[in-house]
Amino acid sequence: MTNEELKSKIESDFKDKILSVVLSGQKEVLVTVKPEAYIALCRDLKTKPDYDFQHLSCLTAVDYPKENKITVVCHLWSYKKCHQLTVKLDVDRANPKAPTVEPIWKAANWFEREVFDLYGVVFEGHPDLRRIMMPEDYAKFPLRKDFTDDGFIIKPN
Amino acid sequence: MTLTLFYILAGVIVASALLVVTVRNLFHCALALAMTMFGISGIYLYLGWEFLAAVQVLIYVGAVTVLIIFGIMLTRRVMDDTARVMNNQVLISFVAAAAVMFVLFMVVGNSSFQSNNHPPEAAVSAPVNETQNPEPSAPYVDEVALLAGGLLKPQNGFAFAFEFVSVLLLSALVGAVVVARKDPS
Amino acid sequence: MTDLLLSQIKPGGESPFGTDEYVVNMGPQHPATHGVLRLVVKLDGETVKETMPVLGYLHRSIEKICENRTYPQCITYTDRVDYVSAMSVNLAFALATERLMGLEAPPRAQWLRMIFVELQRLASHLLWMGAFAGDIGALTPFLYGLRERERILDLFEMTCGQRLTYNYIRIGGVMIDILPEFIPKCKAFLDYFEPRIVEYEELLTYNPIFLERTKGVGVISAEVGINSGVCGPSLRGSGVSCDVRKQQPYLFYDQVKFTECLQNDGDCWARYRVRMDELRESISIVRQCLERLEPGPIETKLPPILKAPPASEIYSRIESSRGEMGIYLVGDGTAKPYKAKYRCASFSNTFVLDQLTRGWKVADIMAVLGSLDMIVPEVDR
Amino acid sequence: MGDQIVQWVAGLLRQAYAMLGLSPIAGILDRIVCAVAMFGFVSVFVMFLVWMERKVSAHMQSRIGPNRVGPFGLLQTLADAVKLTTKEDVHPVKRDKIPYFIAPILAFVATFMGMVVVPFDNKVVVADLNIGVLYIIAITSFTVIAILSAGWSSNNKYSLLGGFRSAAQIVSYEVPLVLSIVPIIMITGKLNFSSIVQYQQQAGYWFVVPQFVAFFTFIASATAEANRAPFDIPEAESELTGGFHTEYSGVKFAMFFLGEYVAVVVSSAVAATIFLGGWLPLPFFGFLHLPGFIWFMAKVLFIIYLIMAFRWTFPRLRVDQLMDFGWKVLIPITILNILITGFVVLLLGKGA
Repeated sequence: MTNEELKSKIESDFKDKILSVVLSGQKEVLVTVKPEAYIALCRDLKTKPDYDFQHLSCLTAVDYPKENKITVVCHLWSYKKCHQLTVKLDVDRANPKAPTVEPIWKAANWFEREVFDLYGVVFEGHPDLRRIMMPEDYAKFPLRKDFTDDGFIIKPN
Repeated sequence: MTLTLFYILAGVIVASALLVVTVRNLFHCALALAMTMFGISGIYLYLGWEFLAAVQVLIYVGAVTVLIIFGIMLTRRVMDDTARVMNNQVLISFVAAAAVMFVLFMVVGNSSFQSNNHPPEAAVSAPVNETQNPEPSAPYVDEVALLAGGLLKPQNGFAFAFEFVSVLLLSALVGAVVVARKDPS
Repeated sequence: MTDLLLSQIKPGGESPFGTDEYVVNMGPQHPATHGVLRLVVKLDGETVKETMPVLGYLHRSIEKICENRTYPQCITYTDRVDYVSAMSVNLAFALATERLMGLEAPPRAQWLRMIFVELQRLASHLLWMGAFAGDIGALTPFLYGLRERERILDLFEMTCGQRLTYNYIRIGGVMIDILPEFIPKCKAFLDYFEPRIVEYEELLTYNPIFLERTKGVGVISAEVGINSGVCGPSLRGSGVSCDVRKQQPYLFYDQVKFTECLQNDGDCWARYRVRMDELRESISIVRQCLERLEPGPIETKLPPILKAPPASEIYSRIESSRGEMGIYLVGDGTAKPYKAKYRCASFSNTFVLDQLTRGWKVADIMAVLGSLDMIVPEVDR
Repeated sequence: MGDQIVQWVAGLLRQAYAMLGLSPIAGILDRIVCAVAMFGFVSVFVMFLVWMERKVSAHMQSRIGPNRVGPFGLLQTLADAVKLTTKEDVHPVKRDKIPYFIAPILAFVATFMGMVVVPFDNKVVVADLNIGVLYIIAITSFTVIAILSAGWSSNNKYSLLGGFRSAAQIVSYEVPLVLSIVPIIMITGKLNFSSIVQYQQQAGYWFVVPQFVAFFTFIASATAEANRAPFDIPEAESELTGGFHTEYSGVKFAMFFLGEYVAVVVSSAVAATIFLGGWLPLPFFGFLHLPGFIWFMAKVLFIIYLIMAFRWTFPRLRVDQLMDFGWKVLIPITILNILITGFVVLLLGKGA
């Protein structure tokens, strides 16, 4: 299945679950999902044989302070069908909460912990949501764009 | 000279035995016990029973004490030295100890001791080493053979007891294996 | 008495005599954790009840640093993400940036990249073999591995002047062309190296104690492996075809002949075999690349300031020595990446450690950890 | 030839005693001189062994090994010893002082005492005990207590685990160790090392020929007794960092270290004596007329080389595999060997 076919198939199959699906300039399929349908979509993507996204290659987040959102990004891969998909979920920046995909892909466990640690996104239902990189008593979220660690960061000119 | 040696050994034994029952740290107790056992083997050596001394070290120091230390380390917290020396059974145990001591004294008093230097029916053989023992050595006694003869010769009457004990040990071994074995399911 | 005791033994094999947990901190300084990984291990006697990796001792926030550097500057940091296989990470970032910008490196640069990445794979696997054997208690293979690795590093040094952090593969090409004597030296090395693999195998592969320690230990089933995000040679040990070079070919991997090494058992020994087989495959790839190498430019002309197109993003994957290496780049029209995420093989491979070691002995933690080929800076970044 | 040297040395000593007016206590002085000489010899020999181990490992790993200090790096161990002895003695604050202090000494002394009964040549032995074999087994069992004390008193979890492992291992492997000597005792009817060698001389064969099974089980269990790889799980540096001697440094560590090597020497000496004919010359090489102790040392070095080669070839066994090997492989084999030997001895009418 080429990426164009994948895009149109997702468009028709999950019309009610997604906000948008685009083909990026680099020919990657980017799906923005409705928050309430996030888990259902992920489960379908994994279990439906047409998609077969068994492998959660990467889960991370991007901070957009201007749009007041943090986007949780999942990169999926299918070992059998050899296609790639990016699933995006926008969460509120002031109160970032997202459902966990840990029950679907166990690999998400540490990825979500990392996102929680560095962006402060709380994954509801995650079995072990602790800081993973930073010390446990650390209060800030270093990868947010407005992060400052007073006096510690020397900005390059 | 030799008597001094005996008194030193006896002193070590008594002192370490006292330590065993008084020290609060169980691990130190076990070490003191090893010391006691080692002292006793020294006494055997002093009496000329090399075999017995070696067996004493092998079994009591090398095996029994190690087992005890093992047990202590498995059951008690590391570096926890709050073992109680006294408890409410102190009176009973004192009575029991006194009774044992009385029996031992009776036995000891009635026994006629013979040291290895004057063996009763020694299997005396020629000394192996002439150059290494400059002083005139006692006649070489194959004490292992002596011991074995004493234990196993039918006319001494210990053969049955010996075999009985070995069967007992075997059954203990089998029992230990059965207890230690995990349920196959 | 015996019946009484036996009746109290629960079916799970727990004895009626209660035992306490014994919590041991392995690391952050420990000979077997390959750096500053910390494992909090709960033991019942010698048996592992739980292994909790505690990460972050090498966390340098490279992703945050990259957000404050221009794209070419970032390449320098990629060397530090995986210092044992720095070429692969160089390549991953350069490829991702090129895809983001819509650039393509000239063919000679692509062939050179393949040569160096495959040589790097050899070097990395050799170091891994030594470290793995050392974790199990055999110290000799480590020296053997390093002996050959030195020769590979000599080749690298000859080309780019560095032995550990190369900064060689750049956006749009490579740093510098190879010297004329590189090709004969590289061929000589390959000819010397190929028989050595037999030597390692004689020393290790069918060594009865090695077999005893690795066969059936730390088995990853294919389902668990895929679900837990295990990747690279560790997953190929479970028989899952997951080589990015085959599945999503980059550079000229679709033009060279090589087979994907697979084993089916999923235990430490299978992972070991996969990597040993990959040594041979890499040699064959390098040979083919040397054949195909033709004169030409080694770099595309880049604009003075490399700017990403606005609102673009790319998730680009390569097969690094340790497995799938993904780079997620988000551009915002400036010269600096808006977001740079490194998806490292070690990170997801370390995650399965707890599942693999439960119920095994302390010594198996080392065997499993070693067989997963984790590098701490890749986990923490 | 060996005893001639001894006689000569003894004569010199007599003269020295007479000069110093110490002749009345010559017997005691003799013993002291013997003990000191043995101590000195074994210490130097062990230093040589450390050098040898490094050279052997270097050879196996295609390296050069120590080559800076002295000719061929021979003085490297001396330099290491100087470094270790002048090092600051770092110790844990919450250690258990007395066992912590005693443990290295005990480990060191107990193994050293084993060397006393090994004959280097005909009639060249510090103490020719009638029960030499038993004595060595008994005295080396002290190391268990030393290692347990070290592991326990260091107040370190790795040390404690190492101590446990070591105790379990030594107690388990002592059984096959003893059982593999038993057939020899059954054949010769002697517990005395010199007598065992003399028996081999008279019989015209070494016990390694009829008892090769016992020889291999003995080497395996002796390696385990000395905590050497592939049985070095008590100190397994990749698992327990250093096992029972994690918290020891400086001289105390050196004592454990030396103790381990002396244990190797003792086991090799015992194996050389009871299986390889001690001071007897190699068959067909008797014409060389070398002194017995040269033959003896050559045999000891051969066995030590074997043990070193094991260490640098094999990975380490896991703790349960180690126990399995001891209890399920070595012990049944040795018991079977005893049984067969017993039958043969009965049939042939050999023995005491």
